[in-house]
Amino acid sequence: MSDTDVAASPSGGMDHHVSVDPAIVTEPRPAADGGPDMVQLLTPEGERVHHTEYDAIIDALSHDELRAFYRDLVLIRRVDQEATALQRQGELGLWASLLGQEAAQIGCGRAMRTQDHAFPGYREHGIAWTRGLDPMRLIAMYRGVDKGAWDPAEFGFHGYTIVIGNQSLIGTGYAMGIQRDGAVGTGDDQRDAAVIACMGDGATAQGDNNEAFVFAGVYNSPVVFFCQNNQWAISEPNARQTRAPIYKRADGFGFPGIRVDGNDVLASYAVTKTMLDRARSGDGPSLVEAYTYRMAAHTTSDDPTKYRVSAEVEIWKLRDPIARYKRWLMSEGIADHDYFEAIDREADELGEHVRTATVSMPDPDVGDIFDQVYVEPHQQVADDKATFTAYLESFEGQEVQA
Amino acid sequence: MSDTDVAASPSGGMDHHVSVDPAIVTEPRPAADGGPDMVQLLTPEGERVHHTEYDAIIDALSHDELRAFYRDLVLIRRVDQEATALQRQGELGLWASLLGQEAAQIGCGRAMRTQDHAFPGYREHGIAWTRGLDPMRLIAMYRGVDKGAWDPAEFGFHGYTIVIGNQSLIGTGYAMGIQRDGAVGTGDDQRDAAVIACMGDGATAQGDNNEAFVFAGVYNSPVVFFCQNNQWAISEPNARQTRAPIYKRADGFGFPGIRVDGNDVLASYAVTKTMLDRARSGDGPSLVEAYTYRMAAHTTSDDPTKYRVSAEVEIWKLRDPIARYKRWLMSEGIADHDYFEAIDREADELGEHVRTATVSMPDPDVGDIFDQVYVEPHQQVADDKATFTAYLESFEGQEVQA
Amino acid sequence: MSMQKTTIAKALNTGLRRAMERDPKVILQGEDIGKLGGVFRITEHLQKDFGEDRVIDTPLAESGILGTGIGLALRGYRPVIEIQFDGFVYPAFDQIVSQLSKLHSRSRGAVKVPVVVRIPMGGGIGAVEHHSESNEAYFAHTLGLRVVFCSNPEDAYWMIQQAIECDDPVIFYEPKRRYHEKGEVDFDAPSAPRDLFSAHTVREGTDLTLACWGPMVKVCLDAARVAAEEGRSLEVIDLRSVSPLDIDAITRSVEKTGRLVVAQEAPSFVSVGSEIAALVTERCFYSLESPVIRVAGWNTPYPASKLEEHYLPDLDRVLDGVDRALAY
Amino acid sequence: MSMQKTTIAKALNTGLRRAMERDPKVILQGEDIGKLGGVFRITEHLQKDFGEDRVIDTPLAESGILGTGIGLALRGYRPVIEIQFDGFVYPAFDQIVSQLSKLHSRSRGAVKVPVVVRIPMGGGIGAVEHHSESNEAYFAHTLGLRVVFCSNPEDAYWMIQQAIECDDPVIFYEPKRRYHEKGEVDFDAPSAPRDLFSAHTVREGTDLTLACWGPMVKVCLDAARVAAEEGRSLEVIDLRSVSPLDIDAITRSVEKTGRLVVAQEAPSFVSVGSEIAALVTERCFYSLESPVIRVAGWNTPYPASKLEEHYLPDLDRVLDGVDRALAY
Ligand SMILES: Cc1ncc(C[n+]2csc(CCOP(=O)(O)OP(=O)(O)O)c2C)c(N)n1
Ligand SMILES: Cc1ncc(C[n+]2csc(CCOP(=O)(O)OP(=O)(O)O)c2C)c(N)n1
Ligand SMILES: [Mg+2]
Ligand SMILES: [Mg+2]
Repeated sequence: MSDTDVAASPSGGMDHHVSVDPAIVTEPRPAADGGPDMVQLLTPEGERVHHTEYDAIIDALSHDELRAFYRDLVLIRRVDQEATALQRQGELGLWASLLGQEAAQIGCGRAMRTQDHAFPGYREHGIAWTRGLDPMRLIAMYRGVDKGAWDPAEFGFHGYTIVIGNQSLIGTGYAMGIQRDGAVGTGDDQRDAAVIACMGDGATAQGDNNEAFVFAGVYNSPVVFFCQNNQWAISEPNARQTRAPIYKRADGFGFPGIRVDGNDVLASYAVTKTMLDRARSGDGPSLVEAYTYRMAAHTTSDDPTKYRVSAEVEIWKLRDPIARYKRWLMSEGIADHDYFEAIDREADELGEHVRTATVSMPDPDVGDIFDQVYVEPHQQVADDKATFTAYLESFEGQEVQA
Repeated sequence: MSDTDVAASPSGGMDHHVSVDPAIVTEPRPAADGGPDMVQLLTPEGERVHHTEYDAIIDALSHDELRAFYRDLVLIRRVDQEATALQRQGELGLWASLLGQEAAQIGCGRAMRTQDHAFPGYREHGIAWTRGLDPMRLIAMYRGVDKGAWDPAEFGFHGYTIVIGNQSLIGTGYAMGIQRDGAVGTGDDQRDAAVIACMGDGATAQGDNNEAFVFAGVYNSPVVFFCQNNQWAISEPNARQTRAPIYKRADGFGFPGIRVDGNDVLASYAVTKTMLDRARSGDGPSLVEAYTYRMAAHTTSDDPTKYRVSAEVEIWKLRDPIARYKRWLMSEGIADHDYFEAIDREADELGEHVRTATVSMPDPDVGDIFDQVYVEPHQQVADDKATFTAYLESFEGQEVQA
Repeated sequence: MSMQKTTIAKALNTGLRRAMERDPKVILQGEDIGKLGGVFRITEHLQKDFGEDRVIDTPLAESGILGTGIGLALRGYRPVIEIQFDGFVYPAFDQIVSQLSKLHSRSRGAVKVPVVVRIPMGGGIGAVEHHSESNEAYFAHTLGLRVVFCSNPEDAYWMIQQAIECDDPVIFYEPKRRYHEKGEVDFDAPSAPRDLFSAHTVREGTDLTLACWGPMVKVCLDAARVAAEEGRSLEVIDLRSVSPLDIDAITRSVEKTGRLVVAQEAPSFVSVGSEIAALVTERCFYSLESPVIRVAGWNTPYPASKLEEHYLPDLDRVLDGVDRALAY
Repeated sequence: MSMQKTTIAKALNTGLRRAMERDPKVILQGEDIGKLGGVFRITEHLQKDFGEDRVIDTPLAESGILGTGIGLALRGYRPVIEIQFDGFVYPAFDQIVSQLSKLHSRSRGAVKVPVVVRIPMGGGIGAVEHHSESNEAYFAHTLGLRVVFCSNPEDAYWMIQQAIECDDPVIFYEPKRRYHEKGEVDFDAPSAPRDLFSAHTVREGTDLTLACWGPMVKVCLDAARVAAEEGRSLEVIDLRSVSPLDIDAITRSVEKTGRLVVAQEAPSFVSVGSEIAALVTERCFYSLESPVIRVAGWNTPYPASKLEEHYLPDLDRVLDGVDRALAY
């Protein structure tokens, strides 16, 4: 991801080379956010849209569970806001915001079972949250303390992956392992497992992702490719990455593709759950395109005013994932004012915690450079460590030059 | 390609792990050779199948042109047979036979215009032939005299490409160049140009080919992806390379895919011509899947008895591209016995020429190792050449040691 | 414009512009190089001025960028490709090694592939993983390619134009942590001050030779200045090209000084530094008073950014290398 | 079985079989490794005996093979991947360099990726392009990987098993032109005769050290025999592992002989030979009586097969290198 924007000179937002479809700018139409094929269970106004295939899944959720979705959405957004602010204060090297994509990720993550495994990119803070990973682990990576050093086995959530496309193949291989472990199609809910492999819209162009489709298709592996189409790959719109809608890619690889409203937590949950169930029961891979929007800059280094108009962002604000869900919870009487206030307080506390935990995070040990490069000893690394240690010792007691 | 089969111990063809679909073996059904979507203009029995879209293209061909197709088919098959024999005699290092794929290639190649460019793999001897490339240039490569050193600009036929997938992207880039030259959609038949990018069925799994689909789609470039599905990628059948029929891959990248009977020269010609016209006129890329069969081993190093049954080969013999075309030419009175005999004589002469030209081909100069590594001088290559020259001179007059 | 103080970033931008003005066949390809002007703004305004056909925002697929770039070159274009960061060139490795580097010799000279691959390289900017690598060893080992580094605005301005004019494929490294360092450039000079593939002695000295390239040139010049205060005269050579390697320039200096320290950001193991050590020892066996000392990134993956100051060879480590060489 | 004369190919096949029998997590992936047994038949009969789940014919996509192999390793498997020929590993380069080599350190030890990548390497078999390369320099420069070569049946049998048991990723090179050379293997020995990463002195001598690996070991042994007839005593070291490099073994020998020739098929420029020359010169500066001489493939792409005899270092070129070293 772009983590440097050194020459960025904010151009004020609106110059002559804007790329947004003028039709969208002048006249916001609800259908324009994904077309007729998009599964939407909750309109931007917070009204439930009924769907024969998915209603039962939503109906099966308890009010506690439905409220918990809300809590997830709000808390992860708060973490994201704090991290963005901390980066601006120089406490983080970089941050990739998930603003606007909370529903896609929380819906997806909550559809997973304990034994499932997610293979994220670098923006999957919401999925990480649902897997029980302390957000401070993500922040540690973006602070430059480590490279994302949690144990994937502990969380069913693998390391953040920066090189676009790599994780889809790795996730597919993991799913091949699940098959070999006999953990597919047994009917045992505690045993059958599946993989979520994440990618962005831009990432669909990368060879690795298409090879992942090939392998998953050929081996009928239990993997759900979860593509968050946030409309942009840094400065490039979808049209620069694919000529056809993303969800249509799957068919030619022999498995189903489906587009879901990524700003609708219920739809994201129901569709992902359906596809995960399918995978676990042995029916193979699928591609879920969560149609959403990157409300923030690509990363804290990016300056989106260079390439997109604020009118586009304004339209998507009307489709905010949290606002619509809150409206629905209220209108259904599932949560009330007190509940929302309690969550806001929890968010404040979490934000406070993130701030203090970040600034008090200890720096890593220089030994980290050399240790764990290999499992077993390696002569050249050992030699370098010895050289470096001796070099450091040579300064002891004396002031560092220059 | 596999050019070594050092441990090959022919197992006699039929062992317990054969992979062919038993249904195909026991009961050959015409439909099994490509399904209802396959465009076929000539049945294996040599009967014309009428097709509203393509009849006009065939009707526009003169008898001379139709006879020339036959000549192409027979002559390139003869070159192929001679090369295979020469390899067995130790005159070539390797040969990749096109046996069975003549119609796919001749149809494709003859659909091209002078200004079009083909980007082949390593088995496109038929296309090379239609571009006027002396088959001895191909043989020189497989003899190890050079690496395929013809000038692509002279023939509109680029170098043989061994690393699977590489040429599709290069061909797509070339097509992007055609666009920038303003040689698309002008309506000028001498100017508008397109690219043929070749791939095998196995090659469709490779990331590069899928990226080529992405780029060609996004830029609407004038390239026809010509996939010869000869059912096998060395020992692996289609099912190991893709879960869906190959021609269906295109749709998800935003352009049309079509399956054609690759053993039917008329169909291959008509479909490729349609797609090339489309590309030249600015309507963008397409994927043609020529459904055919690799009648020979993968290369002269391969032993197909290890992985496929001869019954399968027998079925495909009944679909021979030359036999059916000959039958049709005869039944239509387009060519007679004398014509066929004359072609056979020409084939004999060509075969004789290939044999003598091969054995009398001069060995390359050692300078070839160093020359033309770079266009401009390079210190380290120059140093090596000087060292080697001095080394060689040190032996002059004395007998070589050991 | 005449003599002007400018940054490496701006010099590159101007150099690209000049090349595009001069030759309509020069086109740019890369991720986000259009409206955004690239994540480092090296191509800023060029799409606006030269159009989308010549400044091409590509899909997110590096093999695709390289492969189509090669195809464009075969059609007569001169593509200049931007790889967004050093660590993202690997998906294109196959096209570079199997095609770009070999097409000219494969065709026995029938085709040329004058593609320039621009790679912002190296560490020191506090980035996340894959954004701080020095991977020149891979490309230097790949014969058929040329590999150069600019280290200052003047070279940046001229070298990018020379690379574009070169008929061979060139891997063009830009030291990203130096993008905003300034220097004088005579934009109106009639021609480049030096050959693209020759080393440049940027400071003369007599006691020891420091060979370096890209971002390490500044570090070595600083080290030489500090050493001078201690009475040591170091000669600093900016290699500029690591393939071809201007071995004669290095040898001449070592014949004079008797000692050589090579400083690079890349890990030392099987690196350009190894090659220089091997070649110089072969050629100056009797004049070397100490073995060639390599000061390099450690033989580990590039660490998390909080540790990069301990990973990158800095002034102190270069001086330590100088001490070690002089101790013989 | 006990002591048996066998080929490298058969020894590898048996070694793979043993590893698969011992550990059900060992699985094989590659193109055509199933019914065909691989184009070199190294995996012959293994799919029949261990099933399609453990001997996996993969789609034709090397990045896919590596990427899924890494995923399988994360799930607890020990994948052994066959790359069909040296020149086809590049599409997988990104997965190898960005993931395979770095996952263990990235996760600070939380994950291990014990993947073995088998690559039939080198020239001499009269093949077409891309089938004769020696690309170990790329992987040796990639810290986080281990890179080993077998050169004889005994090592082939044991080293493949040791590589599979190793918890780090291992690039396992097999000298394809030696697949059918024979040697004695004690299939019943209780354990491997030597550590996977240690060099092996295959001939003792006093006048000069020859360091080599893979296919060059035989050439060097032959050269030492011829030299002996002329009264020159050469010590031959089969390095076996080029990362890590058993530098102590080489240094010990050079301290004794005073001279070193490194022989490799790969081009010399920025290669393992360069590293050995650099390291040995650093460590044996006062005992070296001549610079380290490298006898290597020329610094060009591998030529058309009719020319390969002039490209590959043969006995005469090794002896020429010996002469040059002894002339100092
Ligand atoms: C192989 C590779 N090339 C380039 C990059 C630089 N980069 C980081 S993020 C990004 C855009 C990704 O867009 P998308 O896949 O849509 O994901 P998003 O950032 O929108 O979530 C690019 C080009 C990279 N990380 N990896
Ligand atoms: C990148 C790469 N991997 C592996 C190979 C080895 N190889 C050569 S041909 C081949 C099978 C190709 O099958 P397909 O694409 O169907 O073409 P066909 O040979 O059937 O014409 C393989 C695996 C190669 N040439 N390139
Ligand atoms: Mg995106
Ligand atoms: Mg095939």
